[in-house]
Order: sequence, then C-alpha cells, then structure tokens
Amino acid sequence: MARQFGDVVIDLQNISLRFGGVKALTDISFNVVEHEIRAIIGPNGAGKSSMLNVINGVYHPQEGNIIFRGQQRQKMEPYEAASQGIARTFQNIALFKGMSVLDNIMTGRNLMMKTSFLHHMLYWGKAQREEIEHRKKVEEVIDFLEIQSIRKTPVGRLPYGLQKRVELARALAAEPTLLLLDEPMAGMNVEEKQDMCRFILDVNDQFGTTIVLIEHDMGVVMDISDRVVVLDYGKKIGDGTPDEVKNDPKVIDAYLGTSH
Amino acid sequence: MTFFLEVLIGGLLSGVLYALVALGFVLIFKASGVFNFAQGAMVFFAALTFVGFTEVLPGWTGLAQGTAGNFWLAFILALSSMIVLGIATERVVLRPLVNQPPITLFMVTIGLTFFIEGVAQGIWGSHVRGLNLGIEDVPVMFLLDNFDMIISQFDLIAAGIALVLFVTLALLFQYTKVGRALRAVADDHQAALSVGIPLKHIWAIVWSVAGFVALIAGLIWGARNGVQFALTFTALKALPVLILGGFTSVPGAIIGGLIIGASEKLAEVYLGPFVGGGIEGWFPYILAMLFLLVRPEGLFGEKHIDRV
Amino acid sequence: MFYREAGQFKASYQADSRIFPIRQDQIGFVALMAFLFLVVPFIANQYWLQAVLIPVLIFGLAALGLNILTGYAGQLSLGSAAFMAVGAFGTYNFMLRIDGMPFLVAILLGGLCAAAVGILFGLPSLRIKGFYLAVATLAAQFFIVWVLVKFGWFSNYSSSGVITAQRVNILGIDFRSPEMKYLLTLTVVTVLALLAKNMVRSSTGRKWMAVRDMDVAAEVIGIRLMRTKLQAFAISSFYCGVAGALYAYMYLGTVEPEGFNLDLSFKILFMIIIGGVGSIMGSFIGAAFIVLLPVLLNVAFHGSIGAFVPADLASNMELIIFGSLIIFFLIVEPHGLARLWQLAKEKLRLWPFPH
Amino acid sequence: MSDTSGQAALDTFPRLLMHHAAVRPNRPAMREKEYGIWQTYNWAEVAENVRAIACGLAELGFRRGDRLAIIGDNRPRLYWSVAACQCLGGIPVMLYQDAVAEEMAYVLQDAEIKFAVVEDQEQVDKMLEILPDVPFVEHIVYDDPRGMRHYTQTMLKGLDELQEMGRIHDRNQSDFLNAEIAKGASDDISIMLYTSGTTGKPKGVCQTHGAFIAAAKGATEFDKLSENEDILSYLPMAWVGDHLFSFAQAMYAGFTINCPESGETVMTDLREIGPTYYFAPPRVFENLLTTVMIRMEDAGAIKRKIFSYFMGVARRCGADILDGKPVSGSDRLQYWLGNLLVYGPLKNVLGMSRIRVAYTAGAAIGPDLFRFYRSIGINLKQLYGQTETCAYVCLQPDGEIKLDSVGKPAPFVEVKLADNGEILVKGPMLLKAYYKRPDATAESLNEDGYFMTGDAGFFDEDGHLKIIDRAKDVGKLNDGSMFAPNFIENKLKFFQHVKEAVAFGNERDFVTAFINIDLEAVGNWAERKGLAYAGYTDLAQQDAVYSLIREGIEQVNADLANDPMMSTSQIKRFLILHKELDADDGELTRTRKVRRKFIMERYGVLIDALYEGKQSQYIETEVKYEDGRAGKIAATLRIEDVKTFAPQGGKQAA
Repeated sequence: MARQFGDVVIDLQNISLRFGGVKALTDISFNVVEHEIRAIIGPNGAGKSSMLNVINGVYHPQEGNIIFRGQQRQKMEPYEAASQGIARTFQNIALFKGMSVLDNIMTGRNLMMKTSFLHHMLYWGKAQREEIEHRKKVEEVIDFLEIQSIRKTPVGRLPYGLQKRVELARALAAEPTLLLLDEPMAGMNVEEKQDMCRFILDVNDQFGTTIVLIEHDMGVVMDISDRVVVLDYGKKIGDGTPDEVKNDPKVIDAYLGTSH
Repeated sequence: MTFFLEVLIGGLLSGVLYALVALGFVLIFKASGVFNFAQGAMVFFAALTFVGFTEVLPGWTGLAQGTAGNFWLAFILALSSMIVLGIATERVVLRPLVNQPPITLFMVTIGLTFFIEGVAQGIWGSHVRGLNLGIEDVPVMFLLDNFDMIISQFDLIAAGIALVLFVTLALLFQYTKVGRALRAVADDHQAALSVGIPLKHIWAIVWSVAGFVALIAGLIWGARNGVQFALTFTALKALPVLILGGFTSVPGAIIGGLIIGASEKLAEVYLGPFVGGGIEGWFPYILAMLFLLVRPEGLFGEKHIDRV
Repeated sequence: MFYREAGQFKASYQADSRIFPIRQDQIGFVALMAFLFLVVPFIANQYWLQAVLIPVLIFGLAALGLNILTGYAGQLSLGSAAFMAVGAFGTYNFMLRIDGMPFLVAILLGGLCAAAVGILFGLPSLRIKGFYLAVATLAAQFFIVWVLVKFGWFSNYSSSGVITAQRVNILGIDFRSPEMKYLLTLTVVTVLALLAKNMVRSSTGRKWMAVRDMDVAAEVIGIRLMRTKLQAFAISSFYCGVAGALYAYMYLGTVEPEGFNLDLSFKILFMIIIGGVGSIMGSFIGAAFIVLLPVLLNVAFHGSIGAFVPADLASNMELIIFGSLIIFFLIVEPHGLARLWQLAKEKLRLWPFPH
Repeated sequence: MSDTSGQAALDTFPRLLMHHAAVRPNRPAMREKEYGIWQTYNWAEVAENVRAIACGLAELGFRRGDRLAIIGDNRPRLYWSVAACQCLGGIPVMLYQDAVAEEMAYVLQDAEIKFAVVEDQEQVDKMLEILPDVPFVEHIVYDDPRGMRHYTQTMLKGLDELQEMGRIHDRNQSDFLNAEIAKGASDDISIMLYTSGTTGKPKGVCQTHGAFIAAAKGATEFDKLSENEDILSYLPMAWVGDHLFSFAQAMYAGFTINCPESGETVMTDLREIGPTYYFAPPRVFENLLTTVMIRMEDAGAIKRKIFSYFMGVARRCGADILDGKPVSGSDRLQYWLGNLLVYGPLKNVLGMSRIRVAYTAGAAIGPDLFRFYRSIGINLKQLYGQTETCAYVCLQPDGEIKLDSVGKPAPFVEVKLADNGEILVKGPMLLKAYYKRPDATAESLNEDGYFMTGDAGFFDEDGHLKIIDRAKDVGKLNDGSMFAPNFIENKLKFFQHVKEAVAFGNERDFVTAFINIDLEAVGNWAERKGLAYAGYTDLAQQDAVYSLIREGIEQVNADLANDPMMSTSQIKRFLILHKELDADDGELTRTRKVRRKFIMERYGVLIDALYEGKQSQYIETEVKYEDGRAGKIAATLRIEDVKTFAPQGGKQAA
C-alpha cells in the first residue's frame, strides 16, 4: 500500500508549558506531516493530553513556536483552531449529554452553517435548506461509522464504546484536515478496539485526514501509526517510526522504569 | 474628615454583620459544595423562633419576658430548632442530590428559602416584632464627646460579638478533631472519604454550626431592624460579599464584608445624592460584578483550571 | 395507547425534522390551537380570561425567555423580572413619545431594549459561571428597578414610577375587552413560542445546548462561547421584555417598577423548574401551575380544609407548597412536568409494553 | 418512457417495468431506509436506473442468455440489477448472501457465471477468494464502494460507474435496450433460484417470465392486491418467497417494496413502514410472539391482567370476527374494547397495524402461534409452494382459514394426489428445467407433466390440502405403522422451549428424538427460576431443563395418542443435543430445514445409544465458528425416557 505523505502540517518548536510552578511540557519539538498517523505515547502524566491541548489552542505554551501550515501561529483560541480544520476527541468523553446522537454530530458542522438565528427563527426556507444539506453530510458520517441504529438516541443512554464513536463522528462531521484523538480506544473491549482501529485507518485513507493520536495500547499504536513521539515527564524521549521507537533504549528504559 | 470616618466606621461595623451572614454561606459551601441561598431564610427563621419562644415561654414556665432565664431558655430552644432544621435539610434535601450539578443545589436552596419562610411565619405569625437584647442603639458617648463622631453603641457591641464568634470558630476549626476533618473535607471530598472521614456526619455538624451562626446574625439584625420578613434579605447583602471574598474563604468573607459595608455606606453618602439615593440595594452588586470581571475567582478564592 | 405510529415513515429530512414528528401529536396540537383561538374566547368568562388565561400566557412567555437562557444555554439568571420591566417601560415610552406608534412595533422595540440591557448584564457570563453568574444577575434585578424608580423620565414623571398602559389599537380594532386582550396575547405568545421552537431545533439551539452541556468541547468544535452566551442573553431578555410589555398592557394595565421585583424573578424561575428546564412546552405548563396553584389553595383553604388549619399557616401555605414543590421536583424529576408528560407519552407509545 | 413495444402483451418483467414507468411514473416503486430516511424511487426512476444498469452491463459485454450472479442483502440496486439482467435477456442467478465461499463457488461454477453484481466489500472479498475455482468470472460489479479504494483488480467495477457507462450508452443508442426488451419472450428464463437441496448438491431452478407472472397474477387477484400495498423486503433475495413477493408481485401489481436499513434495524423499520402486505416464515412470527410475551412479563400486574383478559377475549372470538362469522354482541363489544386497549396498540408496536394480508410459508406454523396473530385481527394466512412452483400452489382464501391446512389450490393450479399420497401439481408456474440437469428435470416431472413435490398430504372434506411430511421421509415402524418424522418434529417445535427437533423411528421399534432447546426462551425461563448456567451446552444438560422438555414431549405424546394414524409414533426416549444445529455445520439447510441424512451419519453414536437403552452417551463434535475457525464441543449427554399413552381409538381422522 503506497501512501503519499505531504508537507509538514504543524511544526511544534521548543514548546514549554507551565501551570503555576508545575512544568507540564518542557522544550518539546516535533512535527506532523500531511496524511500521516502520528502517535504520542508515554506513561500517565507524561503530558500527552497537554500536547494536544497546545495544538488546538486550549492551552497556550509559555515558550516555543507553533508553525501551522507554514505560518507562525499567534496565540490562538480553540474555536479558531476549529475554523482552521483542527478537530479532536477527548480522553474523558466530552459529548453534549442533553442531546441526541444526531444533534451532537450536527454541532460538529456548526462552523460550516452560515445562517443566523434570525433565519433559524423563521426556519422554513433558508435555514431548513441549510439544515437538510448538513444533515445529509452528517448522515454520511453516521453511515461511515455504522451508528445508524442509535441516530435518535440521547447520547447519555449509550454504552461507553458507542459514545466514543459518536465523539469521533462529531469530530469527523467538521471535515477536519487535522484530527486529534485523545485515547480513542481507552476502556474498550477487543472488538470495539478493532472497530475503532478500522475507522481510524479508514478516515485516514478515504479522506486523507492527518491524525495525531494518543493511545495506551502499544499494540494498536505500533499497528496503525506511521510515526511515534514518546513523552516522559513532559520531555520528549523518542521520535520515529514504530520500529525505531520500539528499539530505542531510552524508550525501553522509561517504559520498564514506570512499570508499563 | 470626622464625618468621613464616621461613615466609614459605621460602614465597617455593618460590614462585620454582612460578614457574619456570609460566614454561614462559606461554612456550608466549604463543607458540602452547596451554595445555600436559604441562609437568609435561616437567619429569619432563627430570629423569629427566638422571639416566638420568648413570647410563649412565660406562659409555660412563668419566667417573665426580659429576664435572663427566659432569654437563655429561648436561645437554647431556638438553637435546638436551628440544629434540627440544619440536620433535616441535610438529610431530606441535600443527601438525595449528592453529585448533582452545583446549580441544581443552588436552585434547591431557593426552594428551601420559600419553605423555611413559610414554615416560620406559619408557626409564629407574620407580624413584625421587636427584639430587645438589652443593648441601646445610642451613640457611644466617649466618641461623641471626644471626637464628635456618632458611632452606635449597638453596632459596636454587635461587631464585637461577631468578632468573638469568628475567632471562636477559627480556633475550633484549627484545633479540634472535627475542625480538622472539616478542613480535609473542604479540600477534597473524595480524599476525605477515602481516609475514613464520615462525610455525612461532617455535613450535619456544619449545617448545625451554620444554624448557630444564623441565630446570632438573626438576633443582632433582628434587634436592630425588628424581626420581620425582610431579615431574609440579609442573604442578599451577603452575596456580593461572597463574590468579592470568594465562596471558600473565611477571611475572604470578613474582608469582603468590611469592603462592601464601607463602600456601600460611602457610596450612599457621597454618590447617592447625585443619583437620587437608594443605591445601597445594587451598589455592592455592581461593585462585586466589576470585581469579578477582573478576578473571577474572588479575592481569596482558588484559581480553577479546566482539565480537558 | 392512542398512538398508531406504524406506517408513519419519513421519506424526507423535512418530514423527519418536523416539530411534531408523530401525526397524532400534530392533530392534537392543531386541535389545541383551534380550541384556544376559536372556542375559549366564547366560553371563558371574565375571571378566567383575566385572572388565569392571560397571566398564564404572559408568564409562560417570560418563563420561555428564562428557559432559553437557563434551560437551553445553561446560564442561570435571577433577574428575569427586571428584563420584563425594561420591556414594559420601553414599550410605554415608545408608545408615549412617538406619535402613532403601532403597538406591535412598540412591544418589539421594548423587547429589543430588554435585549440590549440583557447583553450588558450578560457580559459577566464570559468570565463567570454557575451561581457566581446567578448572583451577578441579581445586580441587574436591583439596578434596573432602582433606575426605573429613580429616574422619573422613564415613567413620564409619575409618582413612584407607576405607568398606566395606553390604549391598544391595531388596525382600528380596540383591544379593550378581555376577549380581545386574550386573543392578542395568545397570538403574540404563539408566534414567539413557535419562533423559539424553531431556534432551539436548529443550529442556534444546538450551540446553546452545547455550551450548556460542555463548554470546553463546544469551544473546541468551533463554537464561540462569548457570542453564543450573549446571544442567549439577548434573545432571552427579548422574550422577557415582550412578556413584560404584555404584562403591563394586557394584564395589569398599571404597573410600577417595584412590581418587577426579585419575587417575580423567582416565580419565573420556579415556573421553569416545575414546568421543565429546557422545554418550551414546560414553560407554559409551569406558568399554568404557578398561576393556578394559589387559586386552588385559596379555594381549598376557604372551603372545607380551612376550618382545620390555623389562619397563619393557611396564609403561608403558598410559600410552603412552592418551596416543597421546588425541592420535590429538583430531587425527583429535575426536568419537571414536561418530562413527566414526555414519559407518559413514551408509555402510551409503547403500550401495552412496559418498555 | 419510450415504450416501443406499444400494446405488446405484458408478458415479461422488463415490459411490466416499462409499463409501470409509463402509467404510474410517480408512484413509489421502492424505498430504502438509508441515511436516516426512506429514500424513495418512483417507477420512472427505477426504470431509468434499470436501463442504465442494463446498458452498462451490455457495454461490459453481457449478452442474451448470459447468467448474472446477484449476491447481497435486499438493496434496491440489486433488485434493479435483476430487472436489468432480464432486460438484456440474461438470467439472474440469486445467491444467498450469507453463503460461505465454497457454497458460492459451487453455484458460480454450476451456472458458469461470467458477471456478478454484489453488495459490498465483504462479498467482493469472498468472490476474490474463490476466484481460482471459478475461472469463468470476468466482471464483478459492487454496489457499495465503501472500502474498495485500494482494490486494483480490473475486473472490479463500481455500480455507479457501470450506470454512468450505461447512461452514455443509452443516450447514444437509445433503441438498443428497447430492442432487447422487445426480443424477450414469455417463456424465456427469467430467473435461476438454487434449491437449498436437502439432498445432494443444490440445483438451479429455471423459471420463466410466464411462470412467475402467472404466480404473481394469481396471487394478486386472489388477495385483491393493488398498487397501494407496501411490503417490507427483508428475506434473502435468493429465496423464492422473496422473489415472488418482493419482485414478481410488486412488478405485476405495481406496489411498493421497502428495504430495511440493516439487519439490526428490521424491527424498527417494520414499525416505521407499517406494511400492508407481509410475508415471513413462521420463525419470524414466532420470534415476534416470544418477544411480546417476554416484554409483557415485565409489565405491572394491572397491565398483565388487562392483557391476559383481552387475549382471552381474542382467543374466544377474534378469529371469528376476522373471518366474518357471527359473534355475539357482548363479545363484539369486548373485542372492540380489547382492540382499543390491547390489540391495536400491540399491532402498532409490532408494525402490523396496516396489514391487510400476511402470509407465512416455508415450514409448518404452530396452531397457537397462528391463532394468536389471527385473533388480534391480523389476516395471517398460509400458503404452500416450492421453488419449482414459484412458491405458488395452495393459498388460504379469506374467511376459510384452517389451522392445519395450507388452503385450496391457487388460481391456474391443478393439484392431485399420487397413490402413495404424494402431492402432484401442474400449472403455468412450473419450472422450465433444472439448469443443466435434464435427469433431475425428468425425474421431478411425471409423464403427465405434473411436478412431484415430494410432499405427502391429503385433501380434507372442504377441499383444503393438508401436508403431513416429505413423502420420502415418511417411513414405517417395525410394526408396520406409519412414521412421519416431520409431523412429529413440528409438533415438538410448536412447544416454545424447543427450537429444533429430529425424530427417528423408520425401521425401528419405537420413536426417539433429538431436541434443541430454544436458548432465549429456556434461558429466560431459567433466569426466572434462578438457575445459573454457562451457555447452551450447560443449560441443555440441566435436570430442570430435561424435565421441562419431558413435560412438553409428554403433551405431544398425549396429542399423538389421539390420532389413530400416529398413536404408535409416540416418543419413547429423547436427548437434548449439546450444540445447536447449525447451517454452517451442514446440519440445517440455509432455510433451516433439518438435513436428516447428514445428522443420522454425524450423530449415529447418539442414535445407537437411544435404541440401546443407555442412560448417557459421550460425544465430540466439530463445529465451525462465525469467524470461520473450527473447534470441538464435547459432552456426555443424558438420555431419558418419556411416558406414553394408550391410543384413543374413538376419534377418526378426517
């Protein structure tokens, strides 16, 4: 399978992040290229989630540069990141509990919906046309992730594994170019993990979406990612293809040392 | 200048009383995460129950109104009622709502406010009553003679009582077992549970202490303004104090109270005339709001980081 | 039990996103509307129209306003009455100061005034959440009422700020009789409720609910919190404002700023808690409940039960019952009567099966 | 629509299709639940799409007489492909979508398939896997492009692409397809359906346009079907029943077929569509009833009382009311109330409120089950037929429903009985031939042109046909009395805890049986009793379960004792099998019929144990799991005796 990688999508240079006196990330640099699946691994508390939060603007690093698509990025809010095509899922599911699956996924398209609340008030006409147009796209995502039978179910009633899938659906609905997945397979059984792996690969394959993913299951990471960054205590200790990383003595040390 | 000081000191003294009510909020919030809007109603309930008992006790015991025996007996009965009320609230209202979002707990205490008001008036009647603690609301002669300042003797003594209460509570929390447990609970509910601190037990104690504080506040406010429905609104006075001082900080409540009390009086006196007076109803709120925009966590509150 | 949904399939997204997707509900709704518009004016007496139906509709609208903010966008407000006051006084002044001002335009403008004030007092929501925000909205409550009392201009310099509603005349029709007032109120409320329903079922509503349910996630998918919250504040206040105008013009006739006090705000909050947080229908059910409860209590305590209950207790029964109901609903059914209705409906749809 | 055939007779399916497209272009022809709504295609659209596929196939080199394999779930585009193939004078060959690779390979080889239209990646993968065995296959067209991006084989083509090619072709040579349609004749073969073959390899049954149109016409007129019917198409397309109901009848009457979203959503989709015309094998009705009963058990006491009271009313008078027989006023009132409170809502929840006519066939249906549906006002009827007769031999007429008959001969059909009781049929719906099997064709048709169904049966006094068993299965016990295993097995299966049963007795002294318990029903029963169990094998060997099943068998025995012809067939000994009989293991056919011979070989040791009087027997069985792995199940099975009853001579059989 010949996959074509493109230019660097996002280049993180010497990123450091502190909360008060606590250093979450120290001088971390790595990049992500177009169409690849890039994994971030590391023991608990290594700063993996913080790294994703830096990429999509939830946290603002005190030091370092972020070059996004060739441009130095200024301090950016999460919604701006979203409007530039970055979507993500969360480690602890962050769905909108009071809404149905369908509505949750529809919110993923909010940036592409151009009508205002005045149109929505009147509904019939422009707003409805737009709603239907986006519903069609959302239905494609639903079909893609095979969650047709739960379309109208309130998300709160779904089992954990399906909630994760709905969250992925919401992110996909935004048609992102860069997708950040924070432990997409945590807490899933083997079958659910396999499904999720397949979906991640399919997304990457069919839409060419660049994916940055955090995952604990080493088997999964080694199977599906193109390159891996290893963090430990907020520092980068390894970077390379799965094989390179697997044989890196520093990485092995960190993992053995932390009883993983 | 003297006038300014007079206003300032008057403001600070009433600020101490605001702080007293705010203290009730802080205690409960710290221990159980509940923003107890009913604290004002508890003040009202306490004062009304006290007065009610002083009225009916002579018929039962023969101790005349105004005697020390009557006072203390009524005090004990009122305090017992507050404890019962506190524990009942914790049991019936809050326990079923454990782990609900804070906003739900807040709303439930609004309902509780109405309930307590209704019960208090239902039992003791709705008419305004006087409450005499035996302290005259007259200027302190010493200050009037020497500094030409009119400072109410009542306010001064009330502030003194409040301060004694603060100090006592502070000492209790610092040095008793229950106090330490309480502080542990305030820091982290889960952790406290895991080291075996009986959370529900602690909550019952805190609600009782809050009832006690409400009783003291009720007596002072009641003696000053009469025991009436309006006592409920002491809660409204305390809210800006809380915003300013933070919901979790006892010193915050005190300092917030002083700031609100002083600035409110000063604003009323110096700003009021330009806008037609009556601004003490909203001035503390606007002040607190402006303050919030700068420091959302309050003066002494802890900064909260959203974990994603 | 009475639902026969088999065969009601949806062949288009329009059909699938109807307000009432089930045919029986559509029929029920149309029948209800026909009853309210065509039958009620002829059978209801003065008392029912003026003391029950009109206030239910108006409070329902105000509760709907609060529900948009609290139930949908998740921002608690204790200042709804103040925004009603802005609407009422705004409308009054537009009617007073602009010659030939059409009433409907005046209430629209009054509502817009309320919306503007709503945005102003919604600003703290950008920094603070939950009950901090609730407390901040108290500032609006106290400040606005104070302004209306203190500045005579707003009430055309009447004593203690009392305003008397001008006569309402639309296209030559005088709205003086209770029937006409009822019909006008019903029309305005129906239209606004429909618009609100449309908003909450489209992207606007989804953004509100996203912010309500999980603001961090909402921001990450590109929802701008500030804009969304302020929009909710504005629209909510607009609804309260219009309700305030109707309150003055269609219900009381004369109002003073103090009439829009904290108690009224609480009452509206209670309506949504009992009726159903996050439900448009719930707003009206809650309003009906809160308006009718004192009436029922009155009847009860002046009737047979009154003899056994001390007078003091009887006169405070309303407070006790309100308080208990709030506590009851928050503990047992936080989504109020609307949810109970919904559950009953679910049961009926599944009948004879239990689930 | 360019119907150049003019007033030509509507004697082929392509002509029927073009006719509908011309006379009712805007009526819905097909719906498919996809992307959350029922995507609807009217007759004009269907015709246009069929043309596109047909021309696309022609472009690929598909010629008159070629066979086109069609494999997949019920999807509109697969139905269109059937029609498209017929337009070109080709022969659609329907395959079961859940067939394993080697079964598929056999059919593809047998039918010398060059072209195939398959549903999705899964089917493509299967095709590619068996490609070495089926050298004829030249083109595989897939409907759903999902996951197909990296398939580089040139023989693969998306249906979209094919249609695009076809549209261009149709535009350039608009006469081509009309001419092809005009070439079609009524006695051309319109379809090949493989019989699942209880014995030997499957045979391709060739049916003509004329045969299926006659069957469709007869059924349509018999039940007065109109273009307004809605039917849910969810049974395998390769089954003759689906082809008759969802294709031939819909094409004839012009009504709407509805394809569910997926296998899991059939029940919801059924409820949404609320079909007016419904067809399902008995097991579907049975599963539905089981769910109803299980769900009702969780209901509150009052609701259960209401339910059982009104079900009693329905049992008493429901069927009579449906049949238009006289019923007392009080019963009528109670039934009306029951309809309001129970039957109406129940039918609604099941999605059966709108049903005018429902049929069941393929196996015998339990009398209780049958009566239940009829009593709540669902006009459920039975029919009788085979793949070789377009599933069209006997139908139950409205108002003349007998629980144990399959009705009267359908219009145009002649039925007679051979001397040995075998049912012989003749009519326009008979097969033309078995594909490439003149021997088999000759064997199945007697010299008078009657098709020998292989079933044994008799007519009752009203002219209703009753089926006893497969003629060849009917055997004799050693005492010379008749032994009809199917008859016994069906009686056992009507018992809700029994899923499958296999009876033995031919040339033996007495009758014995293997039982498969119904895991869901018995599992539920065990849960209520508080019995713990770990899976099927464990549950099957529990004492309580044995006594539960024994009671059931005793009831059957009591029942058999009443029938003079069958009283000797009472079951003396039985065992509960350690595994569920499974089509994947070759024990059942794809239509879930027992493969008696295979089972007798496979479980010979058990049968011996039954007749040798052993109390238990150890057995080891190889099984195939869903993912294709093989494994072994071993167990020691208990064998138990059952009480039998003295024959009740008084009652005479009809």
